[in-house]
Amino acid sequence: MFKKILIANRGEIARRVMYTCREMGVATVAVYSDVDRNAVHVLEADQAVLLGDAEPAASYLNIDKIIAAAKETGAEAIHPGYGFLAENADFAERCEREGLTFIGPPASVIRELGDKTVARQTMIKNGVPVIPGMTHPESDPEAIAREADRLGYPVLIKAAAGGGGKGMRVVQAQPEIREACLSAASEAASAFGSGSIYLEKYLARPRHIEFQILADRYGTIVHLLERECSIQRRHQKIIEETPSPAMTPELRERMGMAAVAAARASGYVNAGTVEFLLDTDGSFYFLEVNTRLQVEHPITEMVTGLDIVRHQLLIAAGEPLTLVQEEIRGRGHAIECRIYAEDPEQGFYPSPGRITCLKEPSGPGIRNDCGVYAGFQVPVEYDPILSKLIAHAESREAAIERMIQALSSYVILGIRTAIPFLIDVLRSEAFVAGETFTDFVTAHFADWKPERSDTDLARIAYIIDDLAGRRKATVSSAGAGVPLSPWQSLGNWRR
Amino acid sequence: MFKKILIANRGEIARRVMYTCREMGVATVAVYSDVDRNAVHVLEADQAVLLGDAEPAASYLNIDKIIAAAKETGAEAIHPGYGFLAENADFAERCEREGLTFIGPPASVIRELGDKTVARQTMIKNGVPVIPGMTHPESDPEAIAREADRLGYPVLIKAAAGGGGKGMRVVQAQPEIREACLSAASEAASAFGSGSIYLEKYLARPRHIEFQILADRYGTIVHLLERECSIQRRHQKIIEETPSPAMTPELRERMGMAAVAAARASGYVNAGTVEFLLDTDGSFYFLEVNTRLQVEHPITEMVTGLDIVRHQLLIAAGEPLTLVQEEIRGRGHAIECRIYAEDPEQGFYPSPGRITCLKEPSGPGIRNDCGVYAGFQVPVEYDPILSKLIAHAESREAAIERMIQALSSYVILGIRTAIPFLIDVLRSEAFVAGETFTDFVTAHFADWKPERSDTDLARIAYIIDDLAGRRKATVSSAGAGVPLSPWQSLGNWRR
Amino acid sequence: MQYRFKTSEEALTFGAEPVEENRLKVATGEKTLDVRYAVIADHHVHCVVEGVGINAFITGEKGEKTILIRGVPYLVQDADMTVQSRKGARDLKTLPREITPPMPSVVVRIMVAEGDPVQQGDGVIVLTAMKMETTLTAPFPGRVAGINVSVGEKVMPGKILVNIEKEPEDTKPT
Amino acid sequence: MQYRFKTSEEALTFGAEPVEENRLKVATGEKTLDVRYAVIADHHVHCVVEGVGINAFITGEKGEKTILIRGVPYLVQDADMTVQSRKGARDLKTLPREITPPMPSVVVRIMVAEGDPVQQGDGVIVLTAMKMETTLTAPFPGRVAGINVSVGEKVMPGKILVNIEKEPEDTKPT
Repeated sequence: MFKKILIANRGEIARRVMYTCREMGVATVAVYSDVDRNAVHVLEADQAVLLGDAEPAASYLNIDKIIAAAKETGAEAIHPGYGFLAENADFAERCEREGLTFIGPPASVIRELGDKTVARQTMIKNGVPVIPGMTHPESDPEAIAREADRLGYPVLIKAAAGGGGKGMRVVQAQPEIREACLSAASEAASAFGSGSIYLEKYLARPRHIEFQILADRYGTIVHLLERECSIQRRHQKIIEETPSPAMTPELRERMGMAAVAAARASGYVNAGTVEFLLDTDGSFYFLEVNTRLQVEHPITEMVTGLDIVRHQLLIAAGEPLTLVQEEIRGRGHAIECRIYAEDPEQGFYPSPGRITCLKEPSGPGIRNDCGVYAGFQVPVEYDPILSKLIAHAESREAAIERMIQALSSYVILGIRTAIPFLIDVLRSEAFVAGETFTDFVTAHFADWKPERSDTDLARIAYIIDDLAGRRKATVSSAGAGVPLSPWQSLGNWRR
Repeated sequence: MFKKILIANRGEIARRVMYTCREMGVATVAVYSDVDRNAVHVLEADQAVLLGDAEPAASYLNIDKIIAAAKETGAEAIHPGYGFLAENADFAERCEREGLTFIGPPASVIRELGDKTVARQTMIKNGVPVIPGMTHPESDPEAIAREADRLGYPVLIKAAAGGGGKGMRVVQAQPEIREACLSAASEAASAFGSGSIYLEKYLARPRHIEFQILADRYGTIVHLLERECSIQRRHQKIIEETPSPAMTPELRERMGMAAVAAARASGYVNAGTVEFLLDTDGSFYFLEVNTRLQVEHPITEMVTGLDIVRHQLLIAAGEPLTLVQEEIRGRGHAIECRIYAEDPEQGFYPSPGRITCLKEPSGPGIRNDCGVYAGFQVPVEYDPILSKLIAHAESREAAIERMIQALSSYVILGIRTAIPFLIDVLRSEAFVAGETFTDFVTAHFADWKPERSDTDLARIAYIIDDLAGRRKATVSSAGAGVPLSPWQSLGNWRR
Repeated sequence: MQYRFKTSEEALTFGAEPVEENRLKVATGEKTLDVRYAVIADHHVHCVVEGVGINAFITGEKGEKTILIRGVPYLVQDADMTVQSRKGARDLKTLPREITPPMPSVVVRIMVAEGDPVQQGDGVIVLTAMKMETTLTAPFPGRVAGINVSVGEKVMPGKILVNIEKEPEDTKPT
Repeated sequence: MQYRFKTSEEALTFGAEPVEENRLKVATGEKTLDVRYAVIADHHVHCVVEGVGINAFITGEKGEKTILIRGVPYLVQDADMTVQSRKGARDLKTLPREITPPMPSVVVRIMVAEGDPVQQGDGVIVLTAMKMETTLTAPFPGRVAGINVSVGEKVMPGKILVNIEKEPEDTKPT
């Protein structure tokens, strides 16, 4: 096993990788940017190396600096986490060249699967069902428009280099297609460094179902059951669960086999996720393979009792998989809610700022993978994820109740989060009934506002706080408590 | 299911019961004493009723006041937690009489099993192996001394009404027996209101192994596997784990059957624990049945994936058990460390005081059932348990590592805890090898002191803190940080 | 003491009478509430209102505080404490005639030109922040009177990006 | 700055030189350490000593603080800051001639009578606190010179329960 590894990421995922490293006796090296000097992943690492400016290109996306940091500290391997360089084939290749173990699949596999159109070709060749659409990237809006006419609207624009909903656009009708192409391409460019996009038929009410894969270097491949991630806003997952309410043992068998086949077809090694769309008629289509540790991996850990990061390290160190497919059984039900710095009352617009108070939920079956702390300034430069709250219980019903209670007791002050929104989603009839399709949020929560039934209690609390008046000025930094809408903020300037 | 229940306890266990109540939509009523006005269980209850003075007799042991509180608030049932009235047959009987559901076994069962000597007779009748010793309580030291001579030293004095090591004494030789009887009897009297004691043959190096039982009103009884609780100090468990390192499937089968037989023999209903001593030669002896929710129940919840408190409520509400013995399988390994306000460098003497800083451990597989918070004054009047830290992982080895990391990151300032002691125990060869016998602490950690290898770092931290000098005076209440030994404290007075 | 709180309509008055230590009588409109309370930590107050316990978590400066109860944030504003830098900020009746970003952002695209007519909700400018693109839309029908930024520019909250002239017939904003 | 810390032997001197913001040069005996640090919270300091990161958690008043590192508490005392109420409290060389409880307790049994000779470690008095019985033992051989409490009495730390006259031949206590 490695003596020391570098974690080329930040926040909750860097911290989560460090937990397992410490348990395995592996020393950890953190990297950080200017604004992350006192970030959790820096505080908890054995060593930390400053990369540079907050700007990702100068820090977490800067391959040269990260490689140099690994050399300087004597790290033997690099764990990329998710996002940033996690699915960057050049980075994986560079690691290999520099004699550093990249904790993930080989560069060639990342490259092949990273290009969604190439991946689609591979899957078609290997008999894995795919969604009708383009098999080659395209940059000319006109060409895409023609293809859209051929496929028939609605269509879905996706970034060829993509992932995580970045650069993704649903286009309902012909007139919108050009603007959508431009905006998708520019978002893709800023997110992945490549603006090439492609088109797929847009399924009306699919479920997003993915299978966790573990593959060693010796051809052993197992899947750790499915995750359903249909609840999304702005095409980004916000609630995930396992098992899927739509899953039957027979379907799980078939989809699991397809997932393993997909991994085998691409010569996959280490942990990965095969994403599918499950249509209402029970047919499923290959979407893409995420060649990284998935944000939502904890729910799989909860129901399988396995530590996926531990297996990532073992596989990367050349150990053979000891897991046997038949022995991998899910138990109970797990749900994850992603807690972002965002304002659900302002179209989920990011809400950075200083966290003035943080009280994490606790209790049986509760896990919170948290990347922030009270007093921490959430930077504007990075993905605004704060933590991932996971609830595990005997049944789906119990897990939902457990999650609602945990969310209700989760205190984050100074910035806004979607917690009240998540509570209402979990309470909704549609969610409880398991009617979770990718259009869930738009279908049921289009212009949601929280029900504010405790306004008088809040005013009473205001009065008590006013009377007590003992709070340190330092932690109630002006306005940190209230995100500004474009309209509201104006007041600051016009009066 | 009940609409509202009263929890006749305090601290972490009251809080833990409330978690499940909230998830089941059951409203909670807390009771509290003067010193617990702002205790966690009061803050988290829907309603709270003041019982009276800190003195247990005036509050948590006061049956009349607790019954009145239940009536006043319209609670339909009472959960007693552990300790206090949990194993008090009169209280259970009173509840029944008052038309309140006691969430535990019937009064008659508590009474029969509560008297350890009667329990021993029942088990003997039903072919459950018991330790050689007295089958009737005795108060006359002389009579006990004669019995001791007959059994042969060493012998073990136990409280007939006992539990939790209170009123328990090992007597190695004849001269000590009288003083031991007196002290055991008086401790028993103060703890259980009855000073009657009895004698058992003392096994040299047994393991303490117990089985968790669930029994419904309709004769269905299952066990939720074993827990090993051999690591004890002052005859009180401090580390528990499951599965037991000494367990084999065959032995588990036999002991599990004996446990179910013991429960059946006593007409048991609800959750309970059958305790055994496992001798080095593989033979096991019935010790006692704890007719309550056990302190260490969480490790069983971790490996079985079941919520024991939920099943307690369901059973108490008259639901039949849906669990099937064959389907109850343990997965992974779970360890619990009890975090008491005690000073391991001063003979584990209680260390009450104000908690000036609290930072709970977190991470995959970590659960901390915590009954305190930063700023809380730990009262001197009650059992000094602060929290129970539980680690669950794929293997015993991984669970040990996980627990060590969690303990190392657990911050409790203002009072002393056994955390450094626990870390060293978990690191010790003997523990890692699974050589866990009830004499573990005396055998391996008789006069333990922590290795203080970071003294210079501590001094550097002192300097930094001194330079920063920003800490609120309020939280560094004089001396709260340092418990006084009898000798050290003297300084305050002699100068 | 008397407190006047802002609401979407006229201010609401609460009267608070200390009864004993950590106990208040709070009067609002017709009802009077018995309130016992304890300050648990800097941002944490536990109160028992008419016998029911509730935890409230509080942040913000005098005059305007955000209070979290059961996971839901409440913005409570004292109508009498006019904190200059925020006063009116929340006054929902005064709506801006210009568009400004809610947080530090970068201009990605400008979707209108000076003089263009816009309908309420029309996309006006596309910003990116924290890797998210968001389109600011016209708060009401009008005409683009001025564009004060260019693509790629970093813009701060309060910076007015685009001026929109309201249409003569006053359309109430939603 | 110079700091003198108490140890079981003579005081130890540390020199601290600020190099830049949040950076110190700390000199002790032969070695000089490069220390970067950040104050994370009231009780939490993160420092990087010679490149290795460590979290320290601190409580206590000036002159005497308890510092928690990797789960182990360290009592650090400034030899120059004499906090009257605690000074000497930790001075392991001065041992008491009397017995006092470490915390509020109740006397359960007195195991000696005035005039009794006691050996080091002999049980002298049994106390109960937090439902635990504990026996206070003689710190050194001697003779019981006086008993100042009775059974059932509530006793506080510092209260001298039993006086023990040291034997002429001075036996070093353990």
